[in-house]
Amino acid sequence: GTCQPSPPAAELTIAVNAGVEGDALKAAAADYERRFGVRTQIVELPYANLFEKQLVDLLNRTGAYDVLMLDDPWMPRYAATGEMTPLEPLFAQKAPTGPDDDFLAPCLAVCRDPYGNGNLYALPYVGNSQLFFYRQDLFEKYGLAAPKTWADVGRAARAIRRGERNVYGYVMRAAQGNAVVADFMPLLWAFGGDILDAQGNPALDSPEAIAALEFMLELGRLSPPGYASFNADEVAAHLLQGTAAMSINWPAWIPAVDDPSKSRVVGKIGFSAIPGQQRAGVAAIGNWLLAIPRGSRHVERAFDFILWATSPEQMRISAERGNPPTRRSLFQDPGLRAKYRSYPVQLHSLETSRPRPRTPLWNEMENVLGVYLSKANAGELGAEDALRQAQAQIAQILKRNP
Amino acid sequence: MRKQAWVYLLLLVALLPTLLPIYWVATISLKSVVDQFAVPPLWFRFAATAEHYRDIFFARPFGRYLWNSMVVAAVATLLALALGTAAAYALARLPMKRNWNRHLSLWILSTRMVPPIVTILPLFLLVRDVGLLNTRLALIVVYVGFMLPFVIWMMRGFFEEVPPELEEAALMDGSSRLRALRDIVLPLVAPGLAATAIFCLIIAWNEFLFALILTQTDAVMTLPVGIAGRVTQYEIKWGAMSAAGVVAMLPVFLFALAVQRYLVRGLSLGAVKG
Amino acid sequence: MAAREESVRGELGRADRRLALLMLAPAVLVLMTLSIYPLFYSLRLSLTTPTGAWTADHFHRILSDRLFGTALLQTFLYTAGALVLELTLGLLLALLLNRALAGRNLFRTLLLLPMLMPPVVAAVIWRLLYNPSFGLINGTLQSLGADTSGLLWIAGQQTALASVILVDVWQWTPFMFLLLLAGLQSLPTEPYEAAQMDGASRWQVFRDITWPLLRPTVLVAVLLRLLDLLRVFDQIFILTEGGPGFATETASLYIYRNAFRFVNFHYGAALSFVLLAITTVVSLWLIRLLRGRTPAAEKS
Amino acid sequence: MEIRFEHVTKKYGEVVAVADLSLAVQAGELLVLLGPTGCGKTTILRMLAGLEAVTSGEIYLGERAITHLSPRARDFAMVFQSYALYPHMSVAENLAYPLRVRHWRQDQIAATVKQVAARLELTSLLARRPRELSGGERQRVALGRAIIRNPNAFLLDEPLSNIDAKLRLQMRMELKHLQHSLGVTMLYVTHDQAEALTLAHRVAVLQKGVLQQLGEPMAIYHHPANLFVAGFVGSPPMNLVEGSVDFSAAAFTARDLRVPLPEALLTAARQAPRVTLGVRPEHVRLSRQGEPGWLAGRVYVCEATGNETLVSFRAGEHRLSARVPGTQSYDFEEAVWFTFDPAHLHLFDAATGQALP
Amino acid sequence: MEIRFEHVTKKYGEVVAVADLSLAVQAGELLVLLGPTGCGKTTILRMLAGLEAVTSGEIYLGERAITHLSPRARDFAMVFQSYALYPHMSVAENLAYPLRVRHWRQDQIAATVKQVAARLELTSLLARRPRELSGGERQRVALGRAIIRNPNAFLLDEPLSNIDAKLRLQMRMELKHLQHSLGVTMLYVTHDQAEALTLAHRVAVLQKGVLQQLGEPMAIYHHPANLFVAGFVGSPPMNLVEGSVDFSAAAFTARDLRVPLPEALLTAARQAPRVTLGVRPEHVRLSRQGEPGWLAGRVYVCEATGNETLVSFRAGEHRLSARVPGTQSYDFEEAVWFTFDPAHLHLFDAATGQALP
Ligand SMILES: Nc1ncnc2c1ncn2[C@@H]1O[C@H](COP(=O)(O)OP(=O)(O)OP(=O)(O)O)[C@@H](O)[C@H]1O
Ligand SMILES: Nc1ncnc2c1ncn2[C@@H]1O[C@H](COP(=O)(O)OP(=O)(O)OP(=O)(O)O)[C@@H](O)[C@H]1O
Ligand SMILES: [Mg+2]
Ligand SMILES: [Mg+2]
Repeated sequence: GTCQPSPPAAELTIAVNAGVEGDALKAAAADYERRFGVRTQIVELPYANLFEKQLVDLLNRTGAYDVLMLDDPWMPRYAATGEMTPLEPLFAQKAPTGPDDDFLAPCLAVCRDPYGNGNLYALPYVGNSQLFFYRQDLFEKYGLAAPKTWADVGRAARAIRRGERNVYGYVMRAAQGNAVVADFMPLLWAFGGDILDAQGNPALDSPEAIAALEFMLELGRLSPPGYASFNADEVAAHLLQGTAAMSINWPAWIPAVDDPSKSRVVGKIGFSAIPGQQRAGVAAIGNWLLAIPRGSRHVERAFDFILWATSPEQMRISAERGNPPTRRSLFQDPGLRAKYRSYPVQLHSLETSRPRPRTPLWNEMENVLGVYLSKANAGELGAEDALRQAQAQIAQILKRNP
Repeated sequence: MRKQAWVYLLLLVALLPTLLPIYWVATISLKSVVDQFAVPPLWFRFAATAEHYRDIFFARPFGRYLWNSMVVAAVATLLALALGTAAAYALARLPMKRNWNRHLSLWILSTRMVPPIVTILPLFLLVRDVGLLNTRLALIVVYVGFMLPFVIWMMRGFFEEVPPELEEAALMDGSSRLRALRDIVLPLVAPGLAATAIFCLIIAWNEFLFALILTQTDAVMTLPVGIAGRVTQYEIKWGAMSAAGVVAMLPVFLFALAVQRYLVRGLSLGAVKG
Repeated sequence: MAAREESVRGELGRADRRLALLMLAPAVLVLMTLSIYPLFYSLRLSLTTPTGAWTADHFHRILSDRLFGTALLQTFLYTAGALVLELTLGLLLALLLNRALAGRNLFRTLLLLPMLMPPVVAAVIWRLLYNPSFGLINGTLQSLGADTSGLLWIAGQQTALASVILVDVWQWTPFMFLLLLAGLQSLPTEPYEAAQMDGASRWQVFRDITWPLLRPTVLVAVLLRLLDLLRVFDQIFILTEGGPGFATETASLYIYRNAFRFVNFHYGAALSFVLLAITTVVSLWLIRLLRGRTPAAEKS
Repeated sequence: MEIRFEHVTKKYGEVVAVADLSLAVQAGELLVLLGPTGCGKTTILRMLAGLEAVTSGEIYLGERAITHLSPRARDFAMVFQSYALYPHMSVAENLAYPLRVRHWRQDQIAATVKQVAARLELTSLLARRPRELSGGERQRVALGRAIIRNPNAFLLDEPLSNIDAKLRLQMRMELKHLQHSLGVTMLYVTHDQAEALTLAHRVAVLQKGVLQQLGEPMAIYHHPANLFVAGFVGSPPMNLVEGSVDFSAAAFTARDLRVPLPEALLTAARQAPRVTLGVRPEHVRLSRQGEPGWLAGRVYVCEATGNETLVSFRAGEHRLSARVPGTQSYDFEEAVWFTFDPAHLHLFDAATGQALP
Repeated sequence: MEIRFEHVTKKYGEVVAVADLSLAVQAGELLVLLGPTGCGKTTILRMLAGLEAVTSGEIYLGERAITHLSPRARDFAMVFQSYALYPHMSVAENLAYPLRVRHWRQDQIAATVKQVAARLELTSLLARRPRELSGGERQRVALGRAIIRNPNAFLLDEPLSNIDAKLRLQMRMELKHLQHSLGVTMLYVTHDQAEALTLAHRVAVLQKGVLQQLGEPMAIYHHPANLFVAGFVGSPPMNLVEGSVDFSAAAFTARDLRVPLPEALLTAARQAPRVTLGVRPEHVRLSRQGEPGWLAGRVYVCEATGNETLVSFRAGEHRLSARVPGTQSYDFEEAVWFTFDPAHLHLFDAATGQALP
């Protein structure tokens, strides 16, 4: 048949982020289907468009998806639509205790809106938080210790750059948008700045923030040419090809570094928590959550599924595939620790991680900030100007949406 | 003959940058991940692997995407050609009062000026309300909308190139106007139709934005969306991406080859005279 | 009963008027629903607040939206740059292939290939080619001994726009080439021989005969490209997301962001009407040119 | 069947292409519409065919008004100036088309095509495409497509004007013979007066959409109804000189020209103050030595076609032409003497252009 | 300057368009290339113009070999059959173009254009575009574009074949006069023998790329060198009947035809076993009552042009034509008697086609 509506919709349709997380959930879904005879269908969507797609579907209650996999910064915006199913009532019937306390607190916190204590709209599936990657072999070669502060990072980077012909000291994601902001946040925090102050007013023109950006630019000078357009893939490429010595990365890359089919630096890369400076180093949390839109016609089923998918057994499987768990027990699980030498560090960084600002306006702010950070990294603006302008724009955004 | 030498030289110069990226896509689709970024680049000597093709066809529903793209592109093109040809004929041959033909064709062209961004949301709602969300039919209709202005403009030109006497002769020979259209005019503009069809196919085959917004499940997603899916948050699945790219180019290329005789001859029938 | 007054020229009989309607209706209906309805819908959006109250604020806001201004400007630079290059190259190729030549069809078909590559793939691949470190381009340049340290392509504030334009040129020059070649082949041959007899040089022949006669074709090709260029989206979206530092942000991108990323459909709609207005003006101007004396249409 | 135009007018916006035309074509007649370009010939034909709507007036086929019927319903056959052969069909298919649309049986069609092809000597060409034919051959195919069915009438629009001189002469003969032997009604459009005169049973001369004269060829040639017809028919055309009549001297006078007139013309001339004198080239006598009463002229151009020689010469301000035997010939600018044959003089009212009497 | 073709041959693949042509055009001469379509006329002209490469042989302009020069280096002016006016330029611009590419000063150009336009009566049309002109007007513009500079020679390819009969006659005269008054060398291509005879100083008759006869018009008309020329020149063409000579009866005999021959022809005929008898239509006498020795025929078609009547009739298996005074006229199938004027008979060797003697 050419173009009748698609074959009878699967009983559970799950919109996931194309990539490792999606693959994992896909496997889980297949398993779920086999066990409980519930037909499931996974829809992979490119990360670049996942947000729009899910949001449009939410806003219009198309009911196309029963389960959404979302990046945690989006939670406030999604919740603001009022189209998300609160999970507590469902828990009330199934597991009165609510989500068990094996889940790490920061991971559950981002599932609530307002942050921390609001309604529970999702369960954390993948426990991403930023991690610091560095070339142990080179550090030893130049007698350097694992960096504790960004100052150390700078020093080490210079040393390595001096010593190695075609290894750059550092590499980062500075492509306009989500990427550059994500890599800037740890610096900002470490230097004692933040985007919004306690009163929720923009604070980007603070000396701390400026210092942070100044330093980012300095790192930029130690990074490969063109880093201003780098996204995760270029950063990883540099790491795995062994042409860059340090970088902040999402754990998603950890399996790759020791995989000979992908990496030329097997076993040479070490992992550590985000370096500090004025303050202790803090990683940005970037969890992948599972939630249920109101539009879903199978809320019960969907809830059952996400419970099941975030259960220890299933999450272990997902962890085996390289997705960081959101449960303490799994981080401490010997089997997994044996497989992933980075787990202790990951657990620590996740526990100490911070979320990006919890506001429905985050995308807009992130975009503006991204533009000006990118301008700075591309050398069009100085650190101060960049941040002042970003500040002004964000102030406007806030003014527009009181 | 020596005069031709430099022509060939220039052509080669033009071909190199044209084909190189395509060649590169092809090689990457056959390279294992480590080789993809090797510096200096591996031109020819690398261990070829089919893993990426295996990946897109077995691990992922690219077969499905391909099929959807084919159905959507083909049906949309056919529809657009049918509707467009009819309209174009009327505009070219049936002069209405007060210059309506000209106004109409202008308006029709103007619909192409509307940025998709303007229309995509309303269309989404429209499609949803008529319950066509997440169907190939929705895409087909939208694409027909994209193609129509193009088809109408091209075909109008072709029709105007056909001497009216031929049609009149057919009328005198006792055929109705529609019969004359079928027996005389259409065969004559066939090359033009072929040329137009190619462009329509390309439009539908490569369209991304609407395919993204109007489809929700693999059952109806088309290639470009599927391909975009290989650009993940952390990495670009270069191999899968390229493999998909190659797969995507092949059908259109074959069609282009099939009708390439007509391509230029068709267009030079005079449609492009505006 | 017998149809009445079928005439191919001159004014229409009743039967033909009915036929004209019949043949036009479907296409017009489709276009109506697909363009008019959304147009008015967005128009309402652009003039209302999320709560549905009427307002002109969105348009006010545009006036002070410097980013959008930049985006528009860049859209024009992009369009102009791409058009000029595509036209020039397309014309050169067309002239080159507009002669008896062994393997001419092969060349023609090969030259078409880029057009067939999905923009998504094209964009990603070029991103790879442009990569200053692993990229094929710099890689090759280096192996040729060139110093590419300064060559950042899409990463360079200055080079980024040019680089994305280059991708468009790569992908769409074939389109121009095809149309222009067709145009050339449909030109009459006599004027050329006449010009030779009148003693014109190769250049004079091109300047005085080929170009003027080809003008209408050129205008059509340019128009068709223009409409697509003014609303370029997916390539850039994947290639640079508008970066670095907004250097490649185009109107469509910016509108898309506002509408879908920031979920402000109302403002998005307002923005897109500005774009629409400009597009319309430009293309109407072009069409006037096109309607103005079109030599190739003159049968002499 | 008889075809009748009754007060037919055709306007294109402001342009009046055909003005109040009333004309009857008898069954079996070959009537030629003759006139310069733009005089409305084609329009008349197309209105009759049903390809062009009539602005006002009626067209009858026998007793039946066909003004508003579709071409199909009128059932005429037409031969176009450009032949309008179907380029994508072979000669055979072209011939067969009128029968195909009438849903004839395949074998019947084949038979008929064969027969017509034989008649027009197209048998060897049946498989060819139009573009592979010479002008004459195309012309025959177009003709064949018309005669393959027997329509109410044949309409031909300058069918010979696109083929070369030699062939034209031959095809002209064939056409005339064909029409006679088929005995069909034929409406034939041309701007070539020679063609008109040689082919027609009757000629209708048109100018600016207005019928000027309708009559048998020789009537038109020897008794043109007005100046236009006189000037248009005949090649080279009739010499026309404007002047006045000097009744005292019983002669026509114009600047440096003086021609004695016979009695009949003198009486006729009484009605008109200014007149135009007309005389056909074959009635101009020309020689190197003048005789008494002859006038002087100077050769402009002299053209010998072999069996006759056309001399164009100047007499004062007038440019005249004479047709003399092929044996004679003159040089550029040579001085000559000439006189008019009094038996073949024509007079026209210079004001109205009407012939006198 | 004199133009000379020496053993010029042109092949298109297998097709031999022009075979070993040797021909000289004297300075100031108007030479016409005459022949049926496809005989190579245009090819010859284009080779001379430099638009077509020569396969073998040389072309000279005066003493200079120009075989391999570019068109602009040869500096000829050409008038194309299709006129090839520049559709996007006004008449003035069309005329000015040859001067513009020669970088003349604006005011000079303007002046020259004005003057040429005046000469060709184009002044009122200068602002128009080609498509707004009538055939004749276009023709004059094309001509003007040629004469605006003084090239080494004018090459005209059927310049009159696209304009209507009446205008053609007039333009023919003008052209002849113009060439005479300018005194330029002119190479003129046509397939219309009447045009050739009336225009040319000398005519070169071609067939299948081979030169058949070169000579003055009347020589060609009255003494055709072979059957082809005899059959091609003259309209209607010479009657040709194949048969043999019965010397005993001193007569030419063919199936149902018997014509006494004068002494001269008899002697000439001795060389050839089979001969073809030729007689021009004007030398055929025709009447309703036969006289002794006359032959019987039956009218096929009778065409009256006014001043003369062309009768085509059958005599047994032969188809003959006669030119009779315009006063006579015959019916279809009417029985007639005819005879040939013995003073104007031609004999050709049926085998070689050559004239005897
Ligand atoms: N479709 C039309 N629109 C406007 N005017 C027209 C149209 N067709 C013909 N005319 C005008 O009507 C008049 C008669 O045209 P028509 O073609 O009948 O002349 P004609 O005698 O056939 O000339 P020709 O001998 O060149 O064919 C002309 O003045 C012409 O300009
Ligand atoms: N470009 C060509 N390629 C192949 N054959 C050609 C070409 N041009 C001419 N010919 C052949 O050469 C011969 C002479 O052609 P040419 O045009 O000179 O004839 P012509 O005398 O001009 O005929 P016409 O009177 O129709 O113009 C013809 O047989 C023609 O088929
Ligand atoms: Mg006409
Ligand atoms: Mg020719």
